[in-house]
Amino acid sequence: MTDSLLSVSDLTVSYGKVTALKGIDIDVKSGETIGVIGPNGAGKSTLVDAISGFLDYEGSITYRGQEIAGSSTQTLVENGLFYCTERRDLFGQMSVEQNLRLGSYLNNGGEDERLAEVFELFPRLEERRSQEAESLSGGEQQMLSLGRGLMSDPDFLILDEPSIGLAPVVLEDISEALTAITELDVTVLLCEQNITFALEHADRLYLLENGAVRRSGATESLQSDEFVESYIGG
Amino acid sequence: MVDIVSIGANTIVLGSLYALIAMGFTLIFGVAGQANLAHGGTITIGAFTAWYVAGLGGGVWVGLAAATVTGALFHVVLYRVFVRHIDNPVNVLILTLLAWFVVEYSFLAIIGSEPRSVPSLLGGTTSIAGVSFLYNNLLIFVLSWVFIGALFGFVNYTKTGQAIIATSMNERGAALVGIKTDNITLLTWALAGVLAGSAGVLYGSFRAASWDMGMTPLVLAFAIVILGGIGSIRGSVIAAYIIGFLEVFTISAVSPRLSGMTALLVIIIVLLVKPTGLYGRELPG
Amino acid sequence: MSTHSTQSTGDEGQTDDVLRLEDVTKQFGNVTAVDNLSFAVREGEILGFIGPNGAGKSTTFDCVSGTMAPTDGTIYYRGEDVTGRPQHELVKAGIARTYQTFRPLNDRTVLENVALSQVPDSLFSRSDFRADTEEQTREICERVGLGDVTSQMPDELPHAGLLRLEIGRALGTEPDLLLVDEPFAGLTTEEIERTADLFTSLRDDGMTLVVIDHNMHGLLELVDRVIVISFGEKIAAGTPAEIRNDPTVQEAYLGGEL
Amino acid sequence: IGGSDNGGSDSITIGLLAFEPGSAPQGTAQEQAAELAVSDLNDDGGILGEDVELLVSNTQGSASTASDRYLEFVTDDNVDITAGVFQTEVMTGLMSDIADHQTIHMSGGHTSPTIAEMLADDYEQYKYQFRPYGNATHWIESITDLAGHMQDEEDWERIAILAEEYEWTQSFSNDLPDMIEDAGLEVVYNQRYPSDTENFTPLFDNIESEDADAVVMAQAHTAGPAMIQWREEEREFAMCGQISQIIDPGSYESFDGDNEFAISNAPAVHTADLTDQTADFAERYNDEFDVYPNDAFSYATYDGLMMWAEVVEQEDTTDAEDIVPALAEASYEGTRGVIEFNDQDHEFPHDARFGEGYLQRINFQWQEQDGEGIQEVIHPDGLATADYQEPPWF
Amino acid sequence: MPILTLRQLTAALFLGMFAMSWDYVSGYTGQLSFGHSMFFGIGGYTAAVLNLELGISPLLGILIGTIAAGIAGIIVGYPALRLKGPYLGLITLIAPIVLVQIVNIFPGTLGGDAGLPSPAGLIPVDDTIAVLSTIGFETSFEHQTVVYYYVALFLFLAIYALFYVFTRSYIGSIFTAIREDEDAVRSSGINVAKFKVFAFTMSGTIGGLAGAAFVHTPVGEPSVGELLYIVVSIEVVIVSILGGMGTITGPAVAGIAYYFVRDALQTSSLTIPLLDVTVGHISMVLFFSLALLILFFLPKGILPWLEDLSHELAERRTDQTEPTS
Ligand SMILES: Nc1ncnc2c1ncn2[C@@H]1O[C@H](COP(=O)(O)OP(=O)(O)OP(=O)(O)O)[C@@H](O)[C@H]1O
Ligand SMILES: Nc1ncnc2c1ncn2[C@@H]1O[C@H](COP(=O)(O)OP(=O)(O)OP(=O)(O)O)[C@@H](O)[C@H]1O
Ligand SMILES: CC(C)C[C@H](N)C(=O)O
Ligand SMILES: [Mg+2]
Ligand SMILES: [Mg+2]
Repeated sequence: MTDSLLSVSDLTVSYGKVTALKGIDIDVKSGETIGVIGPNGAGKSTLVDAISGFLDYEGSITYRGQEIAGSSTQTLVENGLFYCTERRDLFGQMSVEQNLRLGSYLNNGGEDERLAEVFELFPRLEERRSQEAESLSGGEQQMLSLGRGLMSDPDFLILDEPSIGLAPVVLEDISEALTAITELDVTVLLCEQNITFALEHADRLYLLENGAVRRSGATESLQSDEFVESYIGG
Repeated sequence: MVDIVSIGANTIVLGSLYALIAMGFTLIFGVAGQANLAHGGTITIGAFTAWYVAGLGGGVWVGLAAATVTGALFHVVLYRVFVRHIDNPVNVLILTLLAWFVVEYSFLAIIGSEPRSVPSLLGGTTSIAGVSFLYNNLLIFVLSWVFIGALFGFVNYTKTGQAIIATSMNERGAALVGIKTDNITLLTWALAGVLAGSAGVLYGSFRAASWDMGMTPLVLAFAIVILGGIGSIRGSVIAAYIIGFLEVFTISAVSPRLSGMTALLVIIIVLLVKPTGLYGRELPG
Repeated sequence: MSTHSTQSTGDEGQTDDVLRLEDVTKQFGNVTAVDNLSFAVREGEILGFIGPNGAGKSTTFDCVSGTMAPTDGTIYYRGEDVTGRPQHELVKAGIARTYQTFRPLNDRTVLENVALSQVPDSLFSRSDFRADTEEQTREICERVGLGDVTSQMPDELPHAGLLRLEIGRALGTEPDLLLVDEPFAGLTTEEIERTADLFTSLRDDGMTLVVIDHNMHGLLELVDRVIVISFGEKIAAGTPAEIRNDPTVQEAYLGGEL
Repeated sequence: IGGSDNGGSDSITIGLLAFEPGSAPQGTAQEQAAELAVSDLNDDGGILGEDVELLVSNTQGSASTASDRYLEFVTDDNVDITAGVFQTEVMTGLMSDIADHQTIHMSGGHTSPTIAEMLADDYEQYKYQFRPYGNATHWIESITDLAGHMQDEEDWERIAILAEEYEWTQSFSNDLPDMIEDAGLEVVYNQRYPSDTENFTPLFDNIESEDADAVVMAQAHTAGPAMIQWREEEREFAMCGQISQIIDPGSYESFDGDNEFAISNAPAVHTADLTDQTADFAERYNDEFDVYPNDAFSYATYDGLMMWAEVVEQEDTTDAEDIVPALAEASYEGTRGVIEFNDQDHEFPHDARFGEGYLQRINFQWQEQDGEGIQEVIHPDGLATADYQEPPWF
Repeated sequence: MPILTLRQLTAALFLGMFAMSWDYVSGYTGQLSFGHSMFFGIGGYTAAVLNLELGISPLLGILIGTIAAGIAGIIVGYPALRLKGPYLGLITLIAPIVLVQIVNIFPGTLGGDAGLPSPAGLIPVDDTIAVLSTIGFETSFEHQTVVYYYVALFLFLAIYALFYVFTRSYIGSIFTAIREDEDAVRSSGINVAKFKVFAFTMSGTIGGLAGAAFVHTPVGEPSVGELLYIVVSIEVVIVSILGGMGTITGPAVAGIAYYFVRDALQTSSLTIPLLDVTVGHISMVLFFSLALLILFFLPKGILPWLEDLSHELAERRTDQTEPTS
C-alpha cells in the first residue's frame, strides 16, 4: 500500500477507563473519499481526533508515511490536513470574515479568491461577514466551520458530521460543493450519521460499531450488504 | 486655582505613562486572555535592571535595552515553566500573583526597602505652546504612542496578531487552522515582557524604583483594561487617559486626598452602566 | 411540584391555545431575526417548527422561554401575557426548553444534572431534595434512555447522550410545554426513532411539544402540524403533507429533497 | 505581677522590635544602635553584673506580627525590656500588649502624639512606654523656627504644607499652619495626600501656582518620587519639613543625589555638635557599621537603652514597677543632650523634654561637596555648619 | 499547648473564618471577589466605632456590624448580577481601597491609618478564672488567651458548620451549577439572581461577623492594616485556593496552616548555606515560593488532592484484596 495517504492500524484509544476504539485498521488513499458511519458513540469522532493529533493512542497512525505520534496538529495542518470538528471550534468573538481568513493561516496568497469562493457557496456567510461567530445560528456556524476548512485549501479534508443542523437546501449546496472538492483530487474522510449523504459521496465505507470496524468496503458492494442495510434501516 | 492648561499637559503625560504601563497587561489579559499579575513584578524588574545597568556606568539607554531583555526573559521563564501547564484561569491569576510577590520580596531582601532613582532618559525641558515639558515626559508620550501604534497594528493587521487572539478564544480551533499555539502564547508573553520592562524603566525614572513599586501600576493596568473593555487596545488607551485625567483633575481641582478615589468611583459607575467596559467584548462562556 | 398558573386574563384566553405569539419581533442591532411572527400552539399537539438556517427558530424559542425578551410583540401562555418574564418564572409556569448547543454542567454526573431541575427555587426550603426526588430523577433518566449512565460525567457521553441529558433536564422541571431545538441532529435513524417515540409518549401523557429540526424524515413523521418560517417571517403552515407539497417551502427550504 | 522580673537567668535580655532589619534603613538603624549599646554595656561589665543579650525580631510592619513577636519576647524569652517600633500604626496595637505585660518599652522612632496621649488618658495602664525623642509636635516647632529664620535670610513669605496621610502627620496639617502664621508668614496651601501617591506633578503645579517660597513636607514613604519630581521638574520652591527618608545618611546615594538642596528636620545628624558626645557617637557608630547614625532610630534607641541601664544600676533591679518611676524622674546625658521625661500630668507623659538644656531639633540641608552628599546643619544658628544653598534652577 | 501557640491559633482561626466566607461566594458560585476585606472591615469598624463612640456593648455591636456587612453584601451582590469575571473582580477590589481612603479622611472617628484603639473585650476577663487556675494557667494574660481561644474556636466551628450545611444542601449544588453555567441553571427553573445575591449577602454577613468579633478579641485591632488592605483580601484568596476552592474545609484548614507556616519561616534563624542569609531574612520569598509550588503541583488545592489520594489508596487496597474482578 504505497500510495496510502493515511494508514491506521491496530488503533486503540482510551479515555481513562473507557476504551473508545479497540484496534482499528483504516486505510485512505490519495484522492479517495472515505465514509465512516456508525451509531452514536461508535467512536467516529474519537478516530478523527486521534488522526488529527489531538489524542494519545496505541497502535499506529501514519500520514504521508510518517507516524504522527509526537507531531502536533499544527504540523499535520502544515502537511495539508484540515479537520472540521463536530464541535466546530470556531473563534467565538471574532467576525465571520476573521474566522474564515484564519482558515488560511498557513497559506500565503490566494486568500481573497478563496474567500470569494466560500461566500459564493454560502451567501449567508457573506451577509453575516462582520457578525461575531458566536451569535450565528447553528446552521450558519456549521457553514462557517466548513468554509474555514475550505479556506485552508486542504489536500486531506476530515469532516465530522458536516450535515448536522443544516437545512435541506443548504445540504444540497454542500453536497455539490463536496463533489466539486473531491473532483479536485482532495482526499476526504467523512464521518456521517446522515447515511444518504455518506452514500452519495463515499468511494469506500467503514462501518464502526462499539469502537470496532464491523464492515468495510466499496460503497456499492456494501449497499447490498445485509448487515449494513439493517443498519441503514428505513 | 485651577489651571486648565497644566491639567491638560499633565493629563497627556500621565495618560501616556499609564497607557504604556497597561499595554503589556492588555496584551496578555485582554488579547490572550490570561491575567498576568506578575506584570507588577516585571515592571519592578525593568526599573531595577535599568538602575543597575546605569549604576554600572552603562547609561540609562543601555539600561532600557537591558530591561526589555530581562522583562521578556522573566515572562518567558514564567510562562514556559509554570503558566503553560496550567489550564484553569483562576490558577494562572493566583500563580502569577505569587510570582510577583516572590519577585518583590526578593528585591526587598537584596536591595532593601529604600527607593532608588533611575536616571532620566532625556534631561532638560522644552516649551511647547507656552507649556513647559520635560524631555523625559515627551519621550514617555512618544514612546507610548509608538508602542500603542505598533501593538494595534500588530494585533489587528498581522496574521500573528490574529493568531494571538484566536489562540485565546479557542486553543483547539487555533490548532485546527495550523497555529502553533504554544509558540504564539510564548511570543505574547515575551512581547508583554518587553513592554512591561520598558514601562518599568520609564515609570522608575519618573517615580523612583523600589521593591514594592509594582502595586500601583498593576492596579492601574487592571483598572485600565477593565474600564476600556477586555480585548480592546483602543479601549485601554482611552481608559488610560481617562484615569490619568481624573487623577490630575482631582488632585489639582478637588483634593489630593480623593485622588485615587474619584477614578475608582468613575470606574464603578461606568461598569454598572456598561458591564463590559467602554469597548469590551462579551466574555466567552 | 410546580403550580402552574392556569388562570386566564379575560377574553384573550383561547382555551385550546397553550401558547400564542402575536407579532413577535426580535432584533439584534440591524439584524431582524424574528419579524412580526404570529402563531399559536394547541394543547396536546406536537408542532413542527422549521425554516432555513438563520430563519429565527432558535431565537423564537429564546423569546418564548424567557432567555431573552422580544423587541416587540406579545407572547401569551395559557392566555396570560408572559412577554419578557424571566426564564425561571416561565419554567415554573410550565415552559421548558432544550438548547441546540448542549449546556451540561460538566462538574457533576448525569443524575445530578437532571436532579438540578428538581431542586427547590427557594433559599430556605427544608425539603431535602435528595431523598424524595432521587427516585423521580432516576425515572426521568430511564425514560430518556440515560438509565445506564446516571453516574457518568457529561464529557464521557456521546453526542446522543448529551442530547438525552438535555431533554432529561427539561423534563425534570415537569413542563406542560416543551420546546425542543434540533433533537435529531447527529442521530442515527434508529436513535431518531427512539427519540420520536419518547416525544410521542410525552404527548400521550398530556404534554405539548414544539420541535425544531432539519431532518425532514424524522420530523414530518412525528409532528401533527408544521409552521415554516424564513427570514423571521411565517411563510407556511399546515399538515406535514401540505408542507411537503408547498412550492414556497420547497423553494425556500426543502430544495429538491423529497 | 510584673512580667519583667528577671526570673533567675544570669543575663539581662533586651528585645528589639525592628522593621525589616537588614533590608529597611529604619529597622537596620535600630538594630545597629541596640547592638552598639549592648556591646558598650557589656564592655562596661554588663548590667547588675550580668551580661546583656540582644534579641531582634522583625515586625514586618504589621501590628499583628509585632504583637506576636512582642509576646514571644515577654513570655518565652523573658526579656527585661523591649525597644524599637517606628510606625505609629504598629505601636497603637502594641500598647495594650505592653500594658498587659507590664514590661518597659523604649520606643525607637514612632512620632505621633497620640501614643503619649494614651498615657495621659490612662497613665497606670500605659506608663511602661517611654519615648526618648519626643513627638511630632516638637518637629513642627523647630520647622516653624526654620521658617522664621528663612524669612529673614531668604525672604520666605509663602509656605505650602504637604502631609502624607499618616497619623503622625496630623499636627503638620492641623497645628503647623497657625504656628507659621503666628511667626509672620503665610500658609498658602495645605494638603494631605494618600501614602501611595507617586505623582507629585499636579500637587507641585498647585504649589507653584500659589507662588509658594517653600513647601513643608511631612513624609516617611514617598520621598523618592517627590524628590525626583521636584528636582527634574525644576520646581521653584524650596523643600523642607520632616522628610524621614532623607534623614537617612545613605539616602543621598540611593536617591542618586536627587535630594540635593532638600532640607529636613532631624533629631541629630553626624555633623551637628548637639553635645560633645554627638560627633563621638556618630564616628564610633560609623566605624562599627560603615554608616552614620540615622534619625531617632539610631540616636534614641542607643540613648534609651543606655539610660534604662543606668537607671537599673542605680535602682539595683529590673523590676518595671520600680524602674518606671525611676525612669520618669531620671535625668540622663545622652548623645543629643539631656534626656528627661515629661511627668504624668503633662500633655505628653513620658515623651522626652525639649528646650534649653534638653533635647533640640535641627534642620539640615543635603549639599554636595567633592561629589559627595553631606548633611549640613543650617538651623538653629548655634549649630549651623553651613549656609543654606539655593538650588541653581531657581 | 504553649500559651503563645494558643494565642496564634486564635488569630489563625480568624484567618480561617475569613477564608471560608470568601470560599462560600467565590469558591462556590464562581463570582470572584478580590476585595473581601471590605466585609471584615465593615463588620470590624462598625462594631468598634459603636463600642468606642457610643459605648454600645460588644455583643450588640457585633450584631450590628454583622448586619452592616450583610447589607454591604447585598450592595455588592446586585452589580454582580450584571458584571462577570474580571469586571466584577475589579469592582470588589476597588471597594476596600475606597473604604481605606474614607477611613483616612475621617481620622477622628475612624482612627485613620493608625487604627482605632481596641474596643472593649467581648468577654471581660478581669481577673483570673478559678477553673483555669486549677489546670495550671497562672497569669491573667494566660486566662484571657485561653478564654478567647475558645471564643474563636466556637465561632470558627459554628461558621464552619453553617457553611458546611448550606454548601452540602441543595443550595450548594445550585451555587456550583451557577459557577458552571448560569443559563443551564435558569433553564432548570431556578432564579439565578436570587441565589447569587444571597451568596454575597451570606458571605458578607459571616465575613462581617468574623471581622466584628475579631476586633473585640486581643488578637485583632480595628485597623486598616488588619481589616481592609488589599493584602488582607489577597491573602484570603490565596489561602482558599491553596486549601481547595469550593470545599469550605480546605480554606478553613489552610487558613490555620498558612498562619503557622508563615510564622515559622519568619522566626526561623536557620542559615541557608550557599546564600549565607537566614531563613527569616528571606522568609517571604520562601513562603510565596512555597505557595507557588503548591499551587503548581496541586492545582485543585491541598484538600481535594488529599481526597483524590485517599481514594486512590482505597482503590488500590480493594484491588489488592479482590485480585480479579
Ligand atoms: N472525553 C471523554 N471521556 C470519556 N469518554 C469519552 C470521551 N469522549 C468520548 N467518550 C466515549 O467514547 C465513545 C466514542 O465516542 P465518539 O464521540 O468518538 O463517538 P461518535 O461515533 O463520534 O458518536 P456521535 O455520532 O454521537 O458523534 C463513546 O462511548 C463516548 O462515551
Ligand atoms: N446576538 C446576535 N447578534 C446578531 N445576530 C444574531 C444574534 N443572535 C442571532 N442572530 C442572528 O439571528 C438570525 C436567527 O438566528 P437563529 O439562531 O434564531 O436561527 P435558527 O432559525 O435557529 O437557525 P438554525 O437552524 O441554523 O439553528 C441568524 O441569522 C443569526 O445570525
Ligand atoms: C517620621 C517617621 C519616623 C514616623 C513614623 N512613620 C510614625 O508612624 O510615627
Ligand atoms: Mg462524533
Ligand atoms: Mg437554531
